[in-house]
Amino acid sequence: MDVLERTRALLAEHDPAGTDRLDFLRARFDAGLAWVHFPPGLGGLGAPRSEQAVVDAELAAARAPDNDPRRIGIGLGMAAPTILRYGTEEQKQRFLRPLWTGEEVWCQLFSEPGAGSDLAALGTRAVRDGDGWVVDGQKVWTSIAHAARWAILIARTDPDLPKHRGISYFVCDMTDPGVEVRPLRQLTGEAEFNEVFLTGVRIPDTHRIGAVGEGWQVAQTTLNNERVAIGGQATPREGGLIGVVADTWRARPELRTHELHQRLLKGWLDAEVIRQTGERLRQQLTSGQPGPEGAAMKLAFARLAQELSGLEVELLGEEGLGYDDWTMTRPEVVDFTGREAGYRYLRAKGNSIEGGSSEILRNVIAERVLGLPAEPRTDKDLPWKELPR
Amino acid sequence: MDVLERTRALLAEHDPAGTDRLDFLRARFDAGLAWVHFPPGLGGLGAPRSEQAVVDAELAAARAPDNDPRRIGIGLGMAAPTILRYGTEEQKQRFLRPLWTGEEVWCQLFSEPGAGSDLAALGTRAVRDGDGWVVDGQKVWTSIAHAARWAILIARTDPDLPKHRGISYFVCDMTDPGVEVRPLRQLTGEAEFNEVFLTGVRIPDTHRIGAVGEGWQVAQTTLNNERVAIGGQATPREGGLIGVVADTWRARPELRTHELHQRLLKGWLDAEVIRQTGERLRQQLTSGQPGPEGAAMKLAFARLAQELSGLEVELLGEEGLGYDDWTMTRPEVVDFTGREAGYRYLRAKGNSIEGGSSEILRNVIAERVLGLPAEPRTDKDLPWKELPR
Amino acid sequence: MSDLLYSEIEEELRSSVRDLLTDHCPPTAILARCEGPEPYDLPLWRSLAVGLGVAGLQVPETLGGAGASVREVAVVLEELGRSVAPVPYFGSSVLGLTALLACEDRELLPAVAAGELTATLAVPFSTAPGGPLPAVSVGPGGTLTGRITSVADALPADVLLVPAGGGLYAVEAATVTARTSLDLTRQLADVTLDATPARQLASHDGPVRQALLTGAGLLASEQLGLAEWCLTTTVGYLKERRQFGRQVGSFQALKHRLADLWLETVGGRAVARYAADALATGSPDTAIAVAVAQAHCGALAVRAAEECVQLHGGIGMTWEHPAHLYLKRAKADQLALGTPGHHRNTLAALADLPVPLP
Amino acid sequence: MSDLLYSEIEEELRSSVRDLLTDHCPPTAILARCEGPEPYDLPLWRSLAVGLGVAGLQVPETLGGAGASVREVAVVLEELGRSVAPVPYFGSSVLGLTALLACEDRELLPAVAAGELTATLAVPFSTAPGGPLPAVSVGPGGTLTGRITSVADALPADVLLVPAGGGLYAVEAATVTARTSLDLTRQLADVTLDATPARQLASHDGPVRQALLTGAGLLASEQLGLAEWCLTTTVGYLKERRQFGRQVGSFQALKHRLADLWLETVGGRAVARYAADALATGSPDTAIAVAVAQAHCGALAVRAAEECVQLHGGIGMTWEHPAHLYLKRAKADQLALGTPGHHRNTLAALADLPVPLP
Repeated sequence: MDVLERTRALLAEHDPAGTDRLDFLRARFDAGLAWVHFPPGLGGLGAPRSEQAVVDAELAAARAPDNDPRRIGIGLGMAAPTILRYGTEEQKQRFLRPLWTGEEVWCQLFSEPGAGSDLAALGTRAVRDGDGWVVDGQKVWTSIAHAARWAILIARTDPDLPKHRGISYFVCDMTDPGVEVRPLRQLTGEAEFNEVFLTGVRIPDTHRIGAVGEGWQVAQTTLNNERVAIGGQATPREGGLIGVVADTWRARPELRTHELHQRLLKGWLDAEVIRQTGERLRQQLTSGQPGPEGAAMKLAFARLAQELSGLEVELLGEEGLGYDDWTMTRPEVVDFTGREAGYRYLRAKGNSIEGGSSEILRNVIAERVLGLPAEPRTDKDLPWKELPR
Repeated sequence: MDVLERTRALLAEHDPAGTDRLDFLRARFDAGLAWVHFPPGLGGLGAPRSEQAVVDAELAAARAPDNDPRRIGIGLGMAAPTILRYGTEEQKQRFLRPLWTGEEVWCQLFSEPGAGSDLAALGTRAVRDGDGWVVDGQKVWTSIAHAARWAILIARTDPDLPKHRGISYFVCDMTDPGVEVRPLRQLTGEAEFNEVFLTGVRIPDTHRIGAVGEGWQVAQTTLNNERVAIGGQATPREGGLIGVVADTWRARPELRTHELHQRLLKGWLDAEVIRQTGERLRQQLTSGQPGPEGAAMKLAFARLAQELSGLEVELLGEEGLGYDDWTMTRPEVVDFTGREAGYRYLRAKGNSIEGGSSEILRNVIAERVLGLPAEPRTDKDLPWKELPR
Repeated sequence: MSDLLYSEIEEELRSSVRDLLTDHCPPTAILARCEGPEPYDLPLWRSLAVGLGVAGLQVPETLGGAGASVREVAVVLEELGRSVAPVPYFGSSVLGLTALLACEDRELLPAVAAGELTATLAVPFSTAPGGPLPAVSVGPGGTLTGRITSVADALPADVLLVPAGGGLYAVEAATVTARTSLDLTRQLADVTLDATPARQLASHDGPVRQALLTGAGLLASEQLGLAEWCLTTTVGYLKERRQFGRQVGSFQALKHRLADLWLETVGGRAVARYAADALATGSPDTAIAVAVAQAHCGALAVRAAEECVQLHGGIGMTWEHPAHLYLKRAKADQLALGTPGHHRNTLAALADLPVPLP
Repeated sequence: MSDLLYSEIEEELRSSVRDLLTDHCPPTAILARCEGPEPYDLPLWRSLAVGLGVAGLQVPETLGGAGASVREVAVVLEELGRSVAPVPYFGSSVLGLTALLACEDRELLPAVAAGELTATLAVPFSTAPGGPLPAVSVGPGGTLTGRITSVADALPADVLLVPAGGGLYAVEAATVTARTSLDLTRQLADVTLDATPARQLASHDGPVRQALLTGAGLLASEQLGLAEWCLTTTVGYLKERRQFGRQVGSFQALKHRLADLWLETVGGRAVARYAADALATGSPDTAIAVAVAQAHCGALAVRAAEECVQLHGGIGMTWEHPAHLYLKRAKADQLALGTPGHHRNTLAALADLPVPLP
């Protein structure tokens, strides 16, 4: 039975019109149609990743409910591939199904105030205590922490080792009383992210992912997937910001000047180049393990978003001087198109910082793709506790 | 007597119409009107640098001959300030007058094939021999070497010291039989520069400038003056390349497009910004010792020249596909405006390499002006002979 | 060529303005104020205008001013840009006074020059020097009717200078409504006139055009000061911040970017000074000087603020860090009084670089 | 979406072309040849066209070709761009064959497809797909008179395809005069026709327009190959070259620039493939695909070559180093068949982004 037949069988057994949303999603998971490239029993069929599109199209045509993927993006895009690759069988069985259905929302506890680009310098400590660990520290830039049930967490388990080698990777229960989530307001006015304070948080050793001391390696899988998740979706022509700007251009002849026209044409061109580049990347990705090309897409996307959002404000002229709303809210997803130009302009500034800054991504490309030599480093072999701060 | 009166007195005593060119120039030097900010007896009056303009204007109005400053630019711009600052009284007396009159042309023996940006790594050896030195090595990027009587030369006098400390600075006689000058053809087709091979060249110790081992410090004066010489001349509006491109634009309406127009306007703007910046720099320069601002001007000038010369070729369309002449010649000065657009395009590529590459200049600005920390260095304290190559 | 340096008097003026702003206008105070009911800091404005006496620097002493020139105004603007201070200096002392100085009617001038009365020019802040003016009609008895959107510094103004019927009018009793603005430190407002009493100051558009041209030229100095704050603050942060066991400021890619930014800033200082000097001396080169300064500095300030946010990393994205105040001011200033693209385009005519035929 | 990858057959084709060029076309040989009396390497052209049989890849087997498509032609062009080989492939196998395939007259096609006859399209190489064609008049008996300047690959051509009188003609006996060209590896020539005998191939301009459009789209692949050589060579040099006791390639500012260039190159590969595939399949998106590919790759190749020269420092400025051959080819290619600016401007109509009203 091919995936299309399986999808039709699912629909025949669970008519979306008459089935509870969550029941339908669980049935879809159990039928292996959640992410077909995952193994059987874990929501997949071990099928090529490309066949997912067949399933999705058939389900969309039948108006079946989806799992609101933008809201649970961190779980789907980052936690799941990491658990799949490094998790124990028990961890996979426990976490993946409710993660995929959205019953359990995931967030990410990686960055710290003193460890951003240099994530491996992180100072949050996890100390062995019987059959578990006790965690203390401060994390930052955590989206959806206030709604999350679980977090993927990296913490230092051995400060005597060099910084990349003393880190372990955990699943942290966000309902633990030692977890405090505080909104972190951004320049847009929103608090899309949070600061998370961890005070004596207990994590059972069964919630460790990968071996003790191998957390840095495990985190690479998370981070590579983050970059792909950000830059890797298929988009139609004029999908995204360029469509918004082009529509304004078409609707508002009085705003047009040759200077803006030349920049618009360049932006349209660049958007199309990035779109075709992404498409070629997807055609190349036969395995599920993304490489540094994801970094390249994210880099290109950030630059384009900043270029276009800056252009949009200038195009609007007097309207660009306004702002829709500075009220502090705590949104669960970023809504680039549902707000005004000024918001897009400000929010796009984060595109080149969050999830690996553009500077770090250029290093990654230069070293991993082009094979250029690393810069002289003095911090790689020193015990973490002896690093200058 | 002020400088204007002295100039009129010179003209009264030596009518340009009836005086031999060289006699006039010598008389001008002896009258202290060569470079008025130099000391009396050395072609100057110890006057403010700004008063030179008064002299020059008066002499130009009287159609007095000049010393063909473009041809002897290295002598005037680099050798002279260095000799003035570090030379002995005998050296100043011997060298400055024929240097200024152009009787003796100077060139510069600094760069080597293995020491370009990292000039201090140079390997040309000067070995003590009685009351002089014997020099062996290879220099490159030497303009006007084939016409030069003297060269300023830096060479390694102590390979056991770290690289910046084992260098000394000499005046090298270009007529010495050990000096071989070979033309070095560039991508323009011309051989504007030379390679210079030094084989057992003898230099008397009286031709050393500055102390033994202080050559690097002495060379800084030369290099700072080089950058100012390149970027520091006063230009009228639309002086330089922008004038050529703007004139083509005005004369050839059939070539105009909005895309090119926007780039032309940007180029015109940038040229005017650089012009005003240079003017402000000149107003600031009260002493004769230029600082890192010269580096900034050179950086800006190189970028603009490359932008405009690339634009010019595109503006010309079909004509831009042609080239005036690939014949190898050995010009004594660079003639940007006397040749066609393709030549300018190619020659401008050198602007960001010669006399301190744009990359090195950015380092200079970041460290000396902004005070940003130097990168980690491993080569500064090692003996030169132990450096990896 | 004109004097592109700062005189000793100008440097002294800069010091006293900077001292006042350092003491009374820290970023925390601006942040605390900007979302509240009083987005302008009127006590600070009073200290500056009346206390330091900079409200009417360019106004002759005989008319109640300091008898200096717009060169000195430009120095004040550099410092106000450096501190993004929420005071109506630009509206009152730049736009307002320039217009009033160009009117024959002198009644309002001394009080505005003394800082006793705050004025502004009632046009959308995005209006370019040669751009269209709002439609305000003159009714019977010289009353005015119309709506003018996005006016800078209208909220704290005592008197609005309103272009109407080809001339200029003074209005004291308009309805002024705040607008949610991108720039938190210079909030815009809409002005509604409904048969509102007004007094004619000029019967031609000369004063308005002069105010817009002078405003565009002097705004470059504000943008320069803003860019310098961004550069200095970023350099300072990168010397402190350590990642990978090094000061982040020792990484060459960042050093090169900051060197390029410094170079643009050095250019900005030259062209802003040249424009101020041209405006002060009535140079025939003024139109080009203003276009060059605004085209360069409008882009410079945005780039400096964007680099400041980016190179501060996550912390620069937070509301608590002042970088965003500068980013918002820079982006709004880029639109104000003509975008850089607009000013570049004016060079087509001014510098005889003809537009292609269609 | 179309197939943007390379098939195994395409990769094999690439290998054999690359092997031939590596063996027979080192930079030293190109340099030695380019100023001599034979700027084209005709023995190499014969090995490539006839020996490897790539002259007519896209021509159906029934017409004497290889029965492949312009996707394979694009692969050959990538390799020719990588080696800046002085062979008339672009003129004969791209411009010439595209025009001939669009004519009903089939007489010349088999010989050109087999590489036995070398053709080119007699238009200035700067002609954009929709651009004006040279004025050539058709006289009595179908003879042609006129002058066509800056024709690519005319020097070694046996037959010229000349647009005249709205149609297309084959000419074998024109006067062809070399022109000193910016591009040393594809030298241009002027064609003079003086009542020259000609044979009509088509009575409409379809074949010319198709050749120009296909040429513009496939030139992107040559530009891509050229850019890749520049990037690879620069990266290789920076790993070798030491300054300041380090490999120069470990300096972050250079690493970041090369990362950006790599990113543009990755984009170039996607758009060049998309254009080749669109041309091969006759996609309705072809016009946009060509404009996007040429606008991007025309700029890419120049930037890559300029960075190659700059980052090689002094050595890259010398005549002995091959970098300048790539710089000259890249700059000439940027002007060829419409500049990047021209192709961006065509997107205004193709993508419905209307030009501002005057």
